[in-house]
Amino acid sequence: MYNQTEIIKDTSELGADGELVINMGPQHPATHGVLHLVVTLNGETIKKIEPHLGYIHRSIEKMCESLTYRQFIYVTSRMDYLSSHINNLGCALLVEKGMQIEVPDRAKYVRVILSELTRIASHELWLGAMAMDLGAFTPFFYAFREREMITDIMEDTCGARLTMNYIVPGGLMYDIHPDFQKKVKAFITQFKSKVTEYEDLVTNNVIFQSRTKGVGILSAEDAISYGKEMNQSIRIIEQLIDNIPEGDFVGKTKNVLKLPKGEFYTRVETARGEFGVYVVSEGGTTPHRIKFRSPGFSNLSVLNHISVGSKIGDLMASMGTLDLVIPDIDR
Amino acid sequence: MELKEKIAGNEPFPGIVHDTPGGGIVVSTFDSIINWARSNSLWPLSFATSCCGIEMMSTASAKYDFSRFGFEVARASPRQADVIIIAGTIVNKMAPVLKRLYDQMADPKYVIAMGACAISGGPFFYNTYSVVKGADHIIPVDVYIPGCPPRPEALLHSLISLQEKIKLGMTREQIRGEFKG
Amino acid sequence: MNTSTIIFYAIAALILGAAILAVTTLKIFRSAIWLLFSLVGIAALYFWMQVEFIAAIQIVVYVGGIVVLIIFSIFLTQQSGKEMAKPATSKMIFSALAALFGTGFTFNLINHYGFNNISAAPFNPSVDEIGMQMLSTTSHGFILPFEVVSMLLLAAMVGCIVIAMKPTEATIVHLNKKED
Amino acid sequence: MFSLEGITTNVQDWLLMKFNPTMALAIECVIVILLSISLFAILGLVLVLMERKVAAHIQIRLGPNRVGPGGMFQTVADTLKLIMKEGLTPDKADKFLFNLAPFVVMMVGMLLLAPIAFAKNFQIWDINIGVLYISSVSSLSVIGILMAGWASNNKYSLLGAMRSGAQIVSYELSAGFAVLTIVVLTGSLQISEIINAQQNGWWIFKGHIPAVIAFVLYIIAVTAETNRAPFDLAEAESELTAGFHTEYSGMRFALFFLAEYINIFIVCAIGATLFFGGWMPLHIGNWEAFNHIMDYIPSSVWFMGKTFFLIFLIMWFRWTFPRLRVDQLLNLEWKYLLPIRNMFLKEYITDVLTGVTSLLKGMRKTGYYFTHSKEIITEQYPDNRATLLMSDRFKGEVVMPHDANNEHTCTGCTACELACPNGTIKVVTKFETSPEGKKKKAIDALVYRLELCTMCNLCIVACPSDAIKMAPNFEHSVFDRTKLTKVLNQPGSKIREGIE
Repeated sequence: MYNQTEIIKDTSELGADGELVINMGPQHPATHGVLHLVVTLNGETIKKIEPHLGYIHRSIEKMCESLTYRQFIYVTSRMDYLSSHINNLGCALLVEKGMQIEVPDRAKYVRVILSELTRIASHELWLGAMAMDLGAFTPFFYAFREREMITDIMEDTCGARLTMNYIVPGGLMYDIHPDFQKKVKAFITQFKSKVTEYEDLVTNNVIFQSRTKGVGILSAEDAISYGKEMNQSIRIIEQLIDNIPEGDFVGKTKNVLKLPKGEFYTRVETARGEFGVYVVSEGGTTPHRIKFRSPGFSNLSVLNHISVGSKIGDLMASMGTLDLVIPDIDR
Repeated sequence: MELKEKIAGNEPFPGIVHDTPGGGIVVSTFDSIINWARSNSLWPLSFATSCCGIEMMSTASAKYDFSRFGFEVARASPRQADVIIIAGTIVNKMAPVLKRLYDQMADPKYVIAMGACAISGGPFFYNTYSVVKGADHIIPVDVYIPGCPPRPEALLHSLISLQEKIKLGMTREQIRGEFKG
Repeated sequence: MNTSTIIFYAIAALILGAAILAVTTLKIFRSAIWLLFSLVGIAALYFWMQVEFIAAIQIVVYVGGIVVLIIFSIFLTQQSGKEMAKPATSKMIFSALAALFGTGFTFNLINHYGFNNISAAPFNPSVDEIGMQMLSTTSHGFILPFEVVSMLLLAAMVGCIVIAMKPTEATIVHLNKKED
Repeated sequence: MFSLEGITTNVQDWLLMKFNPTMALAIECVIVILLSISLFAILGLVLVLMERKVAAHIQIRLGPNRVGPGGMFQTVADTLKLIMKEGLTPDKADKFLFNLAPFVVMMVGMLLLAPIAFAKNFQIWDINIGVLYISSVSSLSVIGILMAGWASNNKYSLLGAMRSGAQIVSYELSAGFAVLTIVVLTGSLQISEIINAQQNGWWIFKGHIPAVIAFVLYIIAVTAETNRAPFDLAEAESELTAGFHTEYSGMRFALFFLAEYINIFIVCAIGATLFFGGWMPLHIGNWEAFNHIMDYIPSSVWFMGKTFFLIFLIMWFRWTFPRLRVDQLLNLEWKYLLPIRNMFLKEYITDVLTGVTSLLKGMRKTGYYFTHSKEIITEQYPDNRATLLMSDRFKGEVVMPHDANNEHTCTGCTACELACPNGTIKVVTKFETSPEGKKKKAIDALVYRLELCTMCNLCIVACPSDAIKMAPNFEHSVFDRTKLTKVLNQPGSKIREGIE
C-alpha cells in the first residue's frame, strides 16, 4: 500500500547547464526533522530551493474538528513541540475569549512564567542545534544543561517534560509545585552566569560570525537578538516570580464547553513567531472549522529568497536561524 | 520484570575466566563475543520526525549521556547506522521513505519505536487520514517504548533492553539464522 | 636472477599493465586511476634506483598535482560516469599498429645507441647537488630551461586568472543583450 | 638511557646468524609489516577512545564507561561490530574503485609510517629525503578520497570528495611552507638529522618567531589536511550527511574511520619531530642535572608524549569550533595563511588578532570544562535507579490504585472514556447482582492501551471518584506491542463499599 506512490523524484540526471539537483531530506541531519528540500546547485552555489512538505502532515486542523474544546488543546502541543505551552495558551485564550471566562490572577501569572520558561528552553535548543548545524558540537551540551533545568521545573509542575498540557480553559490543570519559585530562581541565577559562556563559544566566535554575517536577511545581529530575547524572558520571570498571587488556579467553568456561534481569533507570540488560532463555531461542543497560523510556515517561505546565490553551507546557517520545527509547518 | 533484573547488571566481556598458574584464560564462544560487540556498539541513525526527537537529543545531552553505552556515534548515513530510532509520527507520505532508509541500512539492523506515534499512531490513532497506525506496519520493530514523549531514561531503558535482546539471541535475524542453521 | 631484478620486473609489469589498462578502459575516470598507478609505478622504479628525491618529486608533481587536476576536470565533464562507446575495429587495429611501430622504433634506437658503461663513475643524487645543477650557469647547468619553464607557468597562471575572473556587471548586461 | 635500539640490533644479528641476507631481509620485512599493522590497530582503538573521552569531558559528560573497566573496550566492541557488519555496495557504483578506495587511503597511511622515528634509533626507513617523502606520499590520500566520492555514485559523496580535493591540494602548500622553515633551519630533509639538530633545544624554542609561526601554520594546515573540524567539510554531517564515505558500511567504512585517526597520528608525529624534537628529551642550556634527569625518561615516552599532546590539541579544536564554509576555507588558506592579497598590513594583523583571540576565548572555556571534572552533570541511569528521584507528578502511565482488600473506587461511569481524546481507555461494564437482588453496574475490565496514551491527564481530571491516577513509571520498553494493552483493575477486585 505504501510503496505504490513514488515520492522521491528521480534526480539522478544532471539538470540543464550542468546544474546539480540534490534532494536534501526528507531524512537529512540539517533539516531538523522531515523537510524535503530540492536544492539546485551550481557547484556549491545554490540556484533554487524548493521545499516539499507533507512528510509529517497529520491533519491536526481537521482532527481538531472532532475533538471537544477541552481535548483539542492537547493536540496543539504536538505541533510546535518546542513551545507547546504557548500553543496551549493560545488555544485556551481563544476558548476563554469566546465564552468570556474569567481567569484568576494566579493562573495568569503562572501561565506567563511557564510560557517564558518555554521560550527560553526553545531558544536554548535553537542555540545548540544552530551551533551543531555549523559544525560545533559542544555548545549543544552547554545549552542543554540549562534546558534540563527548565524541563525539571516543567516536570515538577506540569508532570511532563515537553508536551505539558497543563493549561486548561479557565486556568491551570492543577496548582504549581511547592518548590516552583525556588527552582525558577535557581535557574535564573545559573542562566545569568552562563550567558557569557555562550557568547565566548558561539556569538563572539570569529568562525561563527563569518558563517552567519551577511547570510540571507538574517545576520549576526539576529543571533545576538535571540540572546537578548532570552534575557528579556528572564526579566519577565524575575518580575513575576515573587509576586504570584494566592488564590484559585482555575476559574469556574462549565463541565461541557460550548463556544457561541461565530468566528474567533487569538494570537500569541511563540518562541519562533506569531501563532494564531482561528475558530469558526456553530455553537456545538466541537469547533466547526479550525485553522492555525503557524510561525514556522511563514518562516520557511522566506528560505528560497534568502538562500539563492549563497553557498550550500550557508543554507545550514539560514535554516538554523529560521529555527524550523517541521511538525509546526505541516501540522 | 525478569528483563529488568537482567538489565540492572551490565555483564563484562562474555565468557568464563579459568584461573591458571600465572594468569587466566577467558573461554568464550565466538557467537557470544559477536553478540557482545554488537550489543555494545549500537550506532543510531540520526532520524527524528517530531517531538520524540527532542527527547532523543536530551538523551544525547550531558545529563543522560547515552555515550556511556557507546551509542553516541550518531550516523547521518543509514549505511553506517545499526539502530534506527523512530522518534515521532510516521505519516503515509513518509512511510516509503522510512522503508527505504531501513533497506539502505546494512545488516544487522535494529529498530526502536519511540513514543506513542511510532508504536500505534498515538494521538493520531483516530480521526486522521494521513498517519500510519504504527511503524511496525512498514518495518519490523524490535523494541517499543510507550510515552508521549518517553523520558530520556525510558529511551535508555529501551536501548538496554535492545542490548539484552541481542545478547540473548532474540532479535529477528538471530532467530532466522537459527532456523537456517 | 636476484631479488633486485625480480623487483624491477614486477614494477615494470605494474607500470606497463596499468598503462595498457589506462588506454583500453571504457570509463574515463578509471582511465585516470590507471594512469595514476602507472605514475606511482614509475616513482617506485625511481625508489628502486635509489634516487629518492626524483621519486618524491614524481609523486608530488604527477600524482598529487597532475592526476588530481585530471580527476577534477573529469568531475566537471558531464558524463563522467557513463561508459564510452567502443571504438571501431579499424581504429583499434590502426592504433595498435601505431603503438607497435612506436615501440619498435624506440627499441631500435636504444639498441643502436650503445650505452657506455658508466658504472664506474660515482652517481650522486643528493638534494644539494640537484639544486646546484638546477641553478648553475656552466655548460651543463639547467638555469635556462628552469627559467623558461617558470615563464611558461607564469603565463598559464595569468591565463587561469583571466578565465576565473568574475565578469563585471557591465559584461553581464552586454552578454544578456546579445542573447536576446 | 632506555631505547629500542638494542632490540632492533639483536633481532637483526640473530636473523643474520640463522639465515642468508636475502632471507633475513624478507623476514625483517614481514616483522615490520606485522608490527605496523598491529600498531595501526592499536592506535586506531586508542585514538578513537581518546577522542570520545576528550569530547565527553569537554562536553561535561562522562563518555563511554560501561564496556569494560572505564569503557576501555568500547572501541574494541565497535571494531568487532564493524568487521562483522554487512558491507554494502550501491547498485550503480563503480564496484572496483568503490572497493579499492578505502585500501588506497589505508595504504597511504601505512607508507607514511616508514620514516617516523618512534624512539632513538627505532625507525623503519631513515630515508634521506624524509620530510619530502612524507609530503609527497600524503598527497596520495586525496586520490583515495576522490575515488571513494566518485565511485559511490552519490551526489553528496561527490560534493564531499571535491571539497576534500580542493582543501587538501591547497593546504598542502601551507604545510609545505611550514615544514620548509624547519628544513631551512636544519639544512637537511632527513628525519634523523632534524632530530639530532635539536639536541640542544627544540626548534620551537630555538627557532624564535619563525618557528612559532611555522608551528601555528603547520597545525592549522594539517588539521585541514586530515579533514578534521573546523575543516571537516568533506564529511560535514549537517550538510553532506557523511560526505565522501556516505555509501560505505561495515569493514570498508571502518578503514576510512581508522585511516582518519592514523593520519592524525602521523601528522602529529611529524609535527612533534619537526618542532618538538621527536624523541629528543627536553634539554635546557647548562642545567646539567636537569638534563640528566630528563635523559632517564625513555625516548619512546618523549616521542609519544609530544605526539599525543599535539593530538589532544587537534581534538580540542574539533570540540570547540564551528565548521568553516567552503569559500571561507579557501580564503583562509590563500589570504591569511599565504598572505597574497592587496591588504594593508595593519588590517591583516588586526584581523588575525581578533580572530585568534575569539578562538582562544572559546578554547579557554572548553579547556576549563575539560579540566574541571566537577562540572560533569551526567546521571548514570540505570545505576542510579534506586536513588533516581522522579517527580511524583510525572505522567508515566495511568494506574488504578487498589487497597489491601483488593478494592478500587471505579464505578464504571465511563467519564474517563469520554474524556479521552483518542480512545486509550475503554470501560467494559457488567452488571453485578448484589445480595439484596438489586442489579448494579460495575466494571468488568478497564482496558488501558498504553501504546496510544498521550498522558494528557484529561481522564484523571474527569474521574469523579478518583479511581485512576498517573504513576511516575517510565520503564515500559517491551519487545511485543500487545503487552502494552493492559487491564487496570486487578483480577477479582471489586468496588469499595459506599462509592457511588
